[in-house]
Amino acid sequence: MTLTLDAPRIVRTRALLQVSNVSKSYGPVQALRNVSAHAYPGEVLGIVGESGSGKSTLLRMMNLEETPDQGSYTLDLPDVQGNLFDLDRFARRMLCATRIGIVYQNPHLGLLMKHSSSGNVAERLLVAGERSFATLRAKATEALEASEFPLDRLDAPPIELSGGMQQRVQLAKAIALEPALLLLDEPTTGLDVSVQALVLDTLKRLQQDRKITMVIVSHDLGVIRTLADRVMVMRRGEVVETGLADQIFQDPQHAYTQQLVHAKL
Amino acid sequence: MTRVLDISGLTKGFTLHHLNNRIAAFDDISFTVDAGEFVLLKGANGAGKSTLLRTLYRSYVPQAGSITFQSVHGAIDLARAADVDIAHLRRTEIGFVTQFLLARPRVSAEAIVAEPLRLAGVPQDEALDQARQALAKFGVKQDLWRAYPTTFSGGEQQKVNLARALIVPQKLLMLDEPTASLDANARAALVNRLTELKAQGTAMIGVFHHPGDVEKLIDRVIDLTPDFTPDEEERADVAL
Amino acid sequence: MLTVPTPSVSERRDNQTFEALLWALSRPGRPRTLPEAGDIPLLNALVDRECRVHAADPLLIPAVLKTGAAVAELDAADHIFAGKLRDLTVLERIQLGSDLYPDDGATLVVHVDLNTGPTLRLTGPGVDGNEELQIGGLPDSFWQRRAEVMRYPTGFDLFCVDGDQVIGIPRSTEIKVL
Amino acid sequence: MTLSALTKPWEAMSYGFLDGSAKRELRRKMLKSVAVPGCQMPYASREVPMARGWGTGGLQVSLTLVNPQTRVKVIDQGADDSVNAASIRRFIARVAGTPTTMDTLDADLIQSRHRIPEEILREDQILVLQVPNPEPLRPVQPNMSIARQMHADADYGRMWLQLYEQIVRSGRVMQGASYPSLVHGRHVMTPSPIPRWDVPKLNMSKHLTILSAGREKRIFAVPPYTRVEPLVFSDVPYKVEEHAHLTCYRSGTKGFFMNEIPQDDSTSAYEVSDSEWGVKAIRQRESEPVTIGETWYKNGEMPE
Amino acid sequence: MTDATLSTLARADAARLKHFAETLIEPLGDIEVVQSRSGLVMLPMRDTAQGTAFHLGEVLVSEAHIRAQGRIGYGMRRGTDLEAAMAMALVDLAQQMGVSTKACAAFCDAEAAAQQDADTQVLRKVEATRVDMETF
Amino acid sequence: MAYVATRGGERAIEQAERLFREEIGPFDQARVNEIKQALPYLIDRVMGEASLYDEDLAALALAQTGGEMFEAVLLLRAWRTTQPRLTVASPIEQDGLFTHRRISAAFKDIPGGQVLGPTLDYAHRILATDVLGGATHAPAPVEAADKPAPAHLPSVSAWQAENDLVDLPDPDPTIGNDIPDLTREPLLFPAKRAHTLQSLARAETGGTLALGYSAMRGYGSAHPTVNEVRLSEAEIEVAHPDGRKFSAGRVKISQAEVVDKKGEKLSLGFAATFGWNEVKCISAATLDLNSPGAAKGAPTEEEFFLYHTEGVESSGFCIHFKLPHYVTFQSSLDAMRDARAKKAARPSSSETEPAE
Repeated sequence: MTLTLDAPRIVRTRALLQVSNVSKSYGPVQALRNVSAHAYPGEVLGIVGESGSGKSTLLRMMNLEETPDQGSYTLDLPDVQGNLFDLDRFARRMLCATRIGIVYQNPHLGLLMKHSSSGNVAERLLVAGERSFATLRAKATEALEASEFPLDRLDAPPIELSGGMQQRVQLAKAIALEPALLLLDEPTTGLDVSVQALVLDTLKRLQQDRKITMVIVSHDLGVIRTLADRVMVMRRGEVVETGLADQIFQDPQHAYTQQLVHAKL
Repeated sequence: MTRVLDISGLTKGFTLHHLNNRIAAFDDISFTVDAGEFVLLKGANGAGKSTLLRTLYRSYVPQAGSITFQSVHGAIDLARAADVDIAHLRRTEIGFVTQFLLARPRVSAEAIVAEPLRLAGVPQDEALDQARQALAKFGVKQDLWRAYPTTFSGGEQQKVNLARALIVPQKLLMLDEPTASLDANARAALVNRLTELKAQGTAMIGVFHHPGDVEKLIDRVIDLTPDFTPDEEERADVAL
Repeated sequence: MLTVPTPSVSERRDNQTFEALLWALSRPGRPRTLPEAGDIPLLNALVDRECRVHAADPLLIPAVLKTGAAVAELDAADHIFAGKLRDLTVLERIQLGSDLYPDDGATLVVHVDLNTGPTLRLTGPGVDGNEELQIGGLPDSFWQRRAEVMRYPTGFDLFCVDGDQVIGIPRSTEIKVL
Repeated sequence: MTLSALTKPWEAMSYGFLDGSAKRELRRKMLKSVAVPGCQMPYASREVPMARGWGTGGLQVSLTLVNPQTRVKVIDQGADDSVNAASIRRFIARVAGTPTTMDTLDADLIQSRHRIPEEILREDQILVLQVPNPEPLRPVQPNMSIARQMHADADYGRMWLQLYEQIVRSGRVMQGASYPSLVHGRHVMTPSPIPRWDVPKLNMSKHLTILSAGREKRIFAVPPYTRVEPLVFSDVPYKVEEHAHLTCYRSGTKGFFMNEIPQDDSTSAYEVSDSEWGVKAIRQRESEPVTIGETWYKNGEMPE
Repeated sequence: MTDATLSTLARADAARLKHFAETLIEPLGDIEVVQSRSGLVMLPMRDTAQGTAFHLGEVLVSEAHIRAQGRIGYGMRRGTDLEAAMAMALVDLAQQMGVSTKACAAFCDAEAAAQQDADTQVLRKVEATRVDMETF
Repeated sequence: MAYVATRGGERAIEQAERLFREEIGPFDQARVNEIKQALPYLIDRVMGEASLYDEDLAALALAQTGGEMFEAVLLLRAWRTTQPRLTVASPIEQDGLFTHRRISAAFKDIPGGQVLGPTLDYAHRILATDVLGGATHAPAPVEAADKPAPAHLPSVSAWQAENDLVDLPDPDPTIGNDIPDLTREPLLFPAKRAHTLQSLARAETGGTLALGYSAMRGYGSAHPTVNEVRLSEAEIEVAHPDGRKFSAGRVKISQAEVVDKKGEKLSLGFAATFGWNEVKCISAATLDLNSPGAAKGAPTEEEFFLYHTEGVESSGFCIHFKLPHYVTFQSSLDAMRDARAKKAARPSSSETEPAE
């Protein structure tokens, strides 16, 4: 009932991230069914949907932690070619280590809780081959500072930090190597509302300062509304609707999106 | 005059799935707007004025018709343009002004005003400089420039909002009741800024509760009555 | 409580064979002398009922069975006695192990003619600088194909046998044909 | 003819204690560990008449390698006369009839716990190191299956991170013995708990080193002429123990790894850890005929 | 199906078995001893939960393997009594070669009866520990 | 020789062993026989943990070590290494067991009945102190029933399967040399089920109980009910060179099956061992029942319990800490002293302050 959209005519740059026709089953459960997604350089793509909608599975695929049964994934970056799902473990690890950053909802997944915060950030640089202690220290400090992490806690282990601070360490780790793509999996879920706002603000700032392409997955529409340029709505492993963020929130087309938006409003 | 916008057969309605209901907003609207032209939308409360503005901005998706916009990249139909193109045009050529500021914690007034300039590629210092000038024009006191608007009164927030919304000269500007509850000084500043923009060739389409505020700017009035209205209250939120 | 046992003849032979093999594999390209010529000493020193063996020469099969090992196809064998190689089939089908278990890569025993054929330059662990030698009797492009099929640390390990002389070439050795 | 004449006498054990299949498995795994230097190869590891952790891994390798001509030296903590070394030496001689020696230069096979002798080993010698914990990743990843995957991936970020953490917390790398080292540029190994002093002796050495952990059932090797590089930051150099300036109070020798002997007056005396080296030094001092080999360290320095 | 005679011999009283077997050596003539040793038998069991066969452990046995005129006599019994295993092999060989057939049969029958009797004694005691569940 | 290094080690170890043996005194066949007859359950435990079945050798090992269990088990395990493996017997099947005891906690009565067999479960645990006063404790004779019990009893799970309460497995066709063998192959994870069960069969009783108990108390996800516990004798079925199958004798074994009642059907955990040792089997079966899906590092995770119930390895590692460690200790001391010196020489800054 709505008009079909044209192909881009003004913006001719290629999408940085392109996931095409991805499907994945776990036994009898189809987690993803023919899902496609893209994000342009510097764009923030929000993915919303209830738990079990497949949004986190999709994000894990973008982080090459999972491989779909079919479908392709490309990143438009120098030296990165072909379907990334075809890469072997080695190539995947190096790509993730150098070009993709991720912030998990559960900091235990992304952090070594008993190592120093700076060390957590340094680990990423170490994996990418940095071998100078002074450089590691300097770059880790810089990334933590950019994530608005208090530098007097530089070597405190995350286990001693608040949830908000832990997310900042994850964020610093994710951006330490200036990734081309930053993936955020429910980055503020479980945080106090006031802390949530601060973390979101840091993310927004980073996005604007560094023009990082981001994909953010959340069931919290407020988070998506604050950060996303474009929104993809998922349900039961399928994409039901995509559109500009304000359009999705103001004029949702699909019954499920309406239900989601109205429930929130 | 140079044509900026050519609207033809534009139709919009809302399907409310949970009510199993379809509500028409407007049907088969056609008109054009030229550069430097100011068009006032008129109609009874809820006649679809705001809906039309948002459809032109693509916060709402039209169901039929075309919105041909003369971009610097050539003519493009906003009803069908790809999301990425719309996003690009919003950063560079098409503006939308409301009375609401979407303030963000820990972002100063001057930074929030400078943001559209920065997104359009203006260097930080220059953008801040222009932002301060705009804030001054709208009567925001200097000691508030570096403060966070989240703590401001409604009126002050609105001034910051206008300064921000109007800082980048756009080719096409939608105005959705920007003067509501604005004090006289700020209203004057707004009219001044709109006059400036109009002189620079910005085409404007506006909805005003008190059209008298902008009377001198109006070139043409389009009456949308007696179209049926959707429930405006339910979708009062507006994009950045 | 007990007297010192003495090694039996076979015990002594297996021990000597292994000493030669270990020495040879630790010094790629440098020949070592086996206590007896041919495949049999290698078979007896290394193989038992826990192994799967492929023998190209049917005359070797009774000896394989005597060790208790199972006779296997090329791609299922952990020890391959390929004899004189006529083509490169063995390189296409040989088990190379995995990054997780590089030890699943097979051990390949081939018959060669030392001191004839192309000159090879060996580098890698066990080689002090580089080692040059001639190994003849292998199909053309054997060394090139070897390099292509292996990705360290996966790969296979090679013993080249010429009479009672053996040369060990582990997967870690890089070979340049001069 | 009687029943007892038909029946063979009951045989106590095979040569070298291990039965044939145990030896064959060890041979196969030794070859694979030479082929992939520094990579831990799983093996069955038989039970031998010694408690796990007391050198059963090293012992199985030695028992597989020896023949009645193999001259065996066994050291523990550098000493031939330490109780455990004496026990193992006695056991090998008892089940394999091997000659034994304490002189590093005379030995064909040296089984050692925690030390590498100070005299340079030759091409024809094999060093067997007993290893309690073969997994360098254990401090950062106690789960062995995950650790194995990390080796497969050459995923050693955590290993480096451990060094980073030590510098951050203590101002220096605190790793004492078992210094993690990269072998042939691919696998990180823990070179048994030898002191940092001994790790450079493994790099591009002439001899073959076989490392075996009986309890953990892993075997790995450093072939001759193989790169063994301790993990270090480019701007924080590798440091061996500061023993170069210490003098052995018994033998007077200097520039080697020392044992610290606490004294009654709360000071310390030092005694050279390589006991046979100390014995040779004393014999030389007393003008006895003694052959002294080249040492890895010269005046307390490891030449480049 | 298991061979009852061999099973009986494997459990037969060692002293009686050896004593009886001594009488067979003369009549059997030339005997080649192929194997006489102790060793281990892996004893697997089937898990009732998933059906997996796994090794419970090893049982120490003695083995005797003898040959005469192309026939194989074989003995395997628990324990280190190599002579008892040899005795079992001799009885087995004698039965195959038709040597002292009646005596062999009588010996085996007597041993089987003794074993059966012993089992019955055990099971009568076991039966005494059965709980009567019909309590009301 | 002008200089003789102190070679105290050799003499000391010799004398130390003598000192230990002096306390035990001489032992002979009579003592071995006495141990075998008087302590059958201890013999069973040694045989089970050594996974070597021979009462005489087990009794000898106990005599030789003065009853030091870990040493006795190690002696037997090590001795195994010298013996050739002759063959692999046919797998023991439950319905062929010569059963002495078979009970189930899941039902009041079961097909074949509740047969208590030999047990102290209901005994009053009162020390027979009058024996110390010179009395002889003579056990009252069993009043044997007129009829023998059936030698073979049906399994409880077979009845449950007929009633669709449990899925009975398809029998694993693996036999002989193809059955995975932990003593010849390294234990790798995820472990083959055959390795898991074999490892539990030879596990150390106390360690297995400790970890099993942790699962029973609530650190496991499933609460066990004893479906069936059996003490029995199994035939060692081997083959004559001419192919005839026969039993080379009987060995005592125990087995336990525990059951979890969550889900649509019952799920089973299983364990068995040489000798009669119910506590170990119930504990091990509980670990088996709880291992699927257990978290990494949890006591019910297979890697955790298999590594930590291996008595020879754990006891060996424990006592190896008595060995001199002065070289590694020296190496650490050097680092520690240097770090302290560095710290003293440097004003403390927040950047390098220890984080804890």
